[in-house]
Amino acid sequence: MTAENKQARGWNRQEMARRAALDIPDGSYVNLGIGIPEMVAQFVPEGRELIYHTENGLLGMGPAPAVGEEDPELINAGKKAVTAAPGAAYFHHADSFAMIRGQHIDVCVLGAMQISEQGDLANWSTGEPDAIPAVGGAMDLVAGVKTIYVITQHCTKNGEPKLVESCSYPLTGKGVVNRIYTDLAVVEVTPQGFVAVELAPGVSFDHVQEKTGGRLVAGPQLEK
Amino acid sequence: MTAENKQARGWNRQEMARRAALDIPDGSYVNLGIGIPEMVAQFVPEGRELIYHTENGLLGMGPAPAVGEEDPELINAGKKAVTAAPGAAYFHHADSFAMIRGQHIDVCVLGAMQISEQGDLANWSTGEPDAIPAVGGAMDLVAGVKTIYVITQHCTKNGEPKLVESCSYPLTGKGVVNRIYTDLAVVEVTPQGFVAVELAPGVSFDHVQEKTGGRLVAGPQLEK
Amino acid sequence: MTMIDKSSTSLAEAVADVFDGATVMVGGFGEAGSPIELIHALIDQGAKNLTVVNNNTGSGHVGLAALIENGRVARMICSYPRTLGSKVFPELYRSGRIELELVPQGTLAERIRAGGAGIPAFFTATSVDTPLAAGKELRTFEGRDYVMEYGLKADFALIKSERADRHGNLIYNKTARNFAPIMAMAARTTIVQTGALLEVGAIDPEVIITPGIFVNRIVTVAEPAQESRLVAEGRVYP
Amino acid sequence: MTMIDKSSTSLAEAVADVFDGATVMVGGFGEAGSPIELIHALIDQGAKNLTVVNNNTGSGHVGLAALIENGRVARMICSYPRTLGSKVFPELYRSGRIELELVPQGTLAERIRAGGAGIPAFFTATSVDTPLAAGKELRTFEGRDYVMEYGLKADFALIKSERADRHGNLIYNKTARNFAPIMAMAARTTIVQTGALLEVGAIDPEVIITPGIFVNRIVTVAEPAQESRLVAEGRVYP
Repeated sequence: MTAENKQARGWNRQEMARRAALDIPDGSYVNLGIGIPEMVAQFVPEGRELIYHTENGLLGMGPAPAVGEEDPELINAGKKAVTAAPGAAYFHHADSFAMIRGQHIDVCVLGAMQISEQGDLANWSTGEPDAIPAVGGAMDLVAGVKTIYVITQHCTKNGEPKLVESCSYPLTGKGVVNRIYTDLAVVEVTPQGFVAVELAPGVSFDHVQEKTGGRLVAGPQLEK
Repeated sequence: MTAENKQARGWNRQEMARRAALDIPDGSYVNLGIGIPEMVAQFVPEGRELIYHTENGLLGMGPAPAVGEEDPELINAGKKAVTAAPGAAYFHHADSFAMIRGQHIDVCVLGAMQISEQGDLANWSTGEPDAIPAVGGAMDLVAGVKTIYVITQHCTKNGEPKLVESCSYPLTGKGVVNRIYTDLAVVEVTPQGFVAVELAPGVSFDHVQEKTGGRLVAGPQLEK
Repeated sequence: MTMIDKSSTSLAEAVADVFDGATVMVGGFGEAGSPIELIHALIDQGAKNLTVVNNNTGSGHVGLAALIENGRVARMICSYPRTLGSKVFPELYRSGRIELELVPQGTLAERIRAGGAGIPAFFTATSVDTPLAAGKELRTFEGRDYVMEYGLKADFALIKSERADRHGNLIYNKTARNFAPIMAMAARTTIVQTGALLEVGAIDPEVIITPGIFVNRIVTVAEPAQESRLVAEGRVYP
Repeated sequence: MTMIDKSSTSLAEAVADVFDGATVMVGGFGEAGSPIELIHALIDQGAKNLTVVNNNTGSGHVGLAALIENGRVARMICSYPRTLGSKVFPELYRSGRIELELVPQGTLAERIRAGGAGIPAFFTATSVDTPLAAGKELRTFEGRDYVMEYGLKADFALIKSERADRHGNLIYNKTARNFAPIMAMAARTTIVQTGALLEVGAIDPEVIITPGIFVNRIVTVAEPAQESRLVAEGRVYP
């Protein structure tokens, strides 16, 4: 597949973030994971206001500061410099995870290594014996946040599907993912398994199905 | 017993509070129960500084305000108006009881209905069927504070001993009391039971023993 | 430009959806922090068969005591229902017309905090070897006995704050803070009466005690009544 | 007249009694809130075989990474030992020279808070159905599974604050607050480096984050080093 083909047949990172942003209701409290999920904040539709939570102790996280304005004591969970928006509040780690565990955060957008038909998520470890295990707040987020969105490439760099029948990597949480935004499609995780609810421009359902490890159903939305 | 005799044969309320205050080490964090224990704060020996905790959310409680200066939103656990001393801090109830349960408070001085030879304390309910049960923070305090002092009359108004072999009233905590300051004596609770370590002026050991329900031993301090 | 605005136009609107049988946490320790205007609005609203969580049971015939006296409370979860001036609760309790779940104050606070923090149960040494541990699961950790206690959640919390902003960020006044921050965490819908509603950004992010995520509705009561004064005046609500 | 004065005259004095085999909680999330001068003083002091609790494992060859690199840490309790610029820990871990107890970040925070609050154990849904729940007690509450987790205490906490007073009351700066307030609660001896030591009463009682009861020693470090800058400069401690 050439670079040109690739672009024609799917969403790029910005577009995936923009598409996910469309689905977050006005006024939501949102936690954004590291990587593409962070970009969601740039694409909030006009007329909506979201409040961002970063688990290291800030509600009301604002955009990155201007170059030279970074404060090493004002960072996000990815340890990047951020700002505090008007109405922000600082708190300690136990209070921050009380917000998460106590189901006060409405939406969390995370990256993924694998997602199963049942909504199981694996995004912290390959389970390889020499890997340094590192989990951070991922397990807390999937256990505690009401709605979990995943943004991820549909396949790994090696072309392996990330949407699978069942995860081979160690789980982050079982049955936690609600929706998946990939470069190829928007996929809902339902009791019936993966349901494609939207396709990226130029992408066919058959193509998405081929790239999906588990069973994929075409949602009624695709018939329009 | 006439009032004159009574005064001659024991400490009054102020003196009991003063005597207890003598035993509280400099720099201690102290919680004072309602009643005579509250008076302890008036008798801190010169050169010592204690910091008072009130479980409704204030560390660094100061004395009662001047008449007319009361603030209904600045009260102690007994719901009386107090002040905030320099260095005071306000916090919510869960944080306040984290201080108590987490063994951060050094000394608590409480009232009592009964204390047993084993240091069991009963101070919240007579257990009578028509009594309105009310416990407040007493069970938390005896379970969490390192050193528990009790200030109490040696006997009830009816002349019944309050220091008993075993409590007949429902317990506040088991094996929690370290020292008892009564109108007649200072009594330590030891593995061997009650030990009188000091007698009020004009009070004989035999008299205290007679007024004590449990077994009372004369401490070596009395021989001096 | 601020769009998120949690302010309610009236006390009545703020409590309109409290339903019969709801669990309602009510802030305050004695009169300090008691959201008396919200309680009176709840009396006017009429919801009944409530389970109410508060450290006490009110005093006189106003506020929480009036809610109880008007027969709206089926059950109190409480540490100290026997304060000076509390006559309403003892009468109803003795005549079997109100239930009481007596909880040590620190356990009550921790259960509320746990409810808000997604902790279904925890262990505490408080109440071990006392009648209040009866029927509870006991367990030994490092040689000491503890009882298991459950997190406590509510459908609504009614609390009082000193200042709020439109996002629901709150600060409190002195010991009126008490149970309010943890009740705000533990309730599905947290309703706040505040002395002043400020613009977003007016409160320093370092000093906010309750972040707005825990707050749903705010109504301004610039000059709240002082419960002890109403009691001294012999007031009866309604 | 203030007699209570928790100030230490030097970093060395503040950490002098940290003993071999101690459990030491170290504040900070990445470099934000990392008490780098206290950590360096601990390296100079020489205590070894430590169990260290921190969200990460430091970066470069300064601060926490230097403590690890100098062979003082036998065991890390940590949620994320794999940050950018963290090379020291992975090497030691792969060669079996350091133990790791991996704990989800929120569970780590709650375990520390529980340790400080006298809660020996609690239940959380975090990590259920994952390898990190292996060997842990599972229990169902209202139809959902939870694991039991234990409170975590320490012999010492090393934390950084923005301002302190002589009673030990602390305020923090922005997201440098992170684990410090709960670690101060959970440690037998809490040692603070602060940007400025103020007189008692200088901090508004409403805005104090850590009341002095949780603090034992304070040492002033007016201009703390910035870890990322030291790392960028290639510094190696000592």
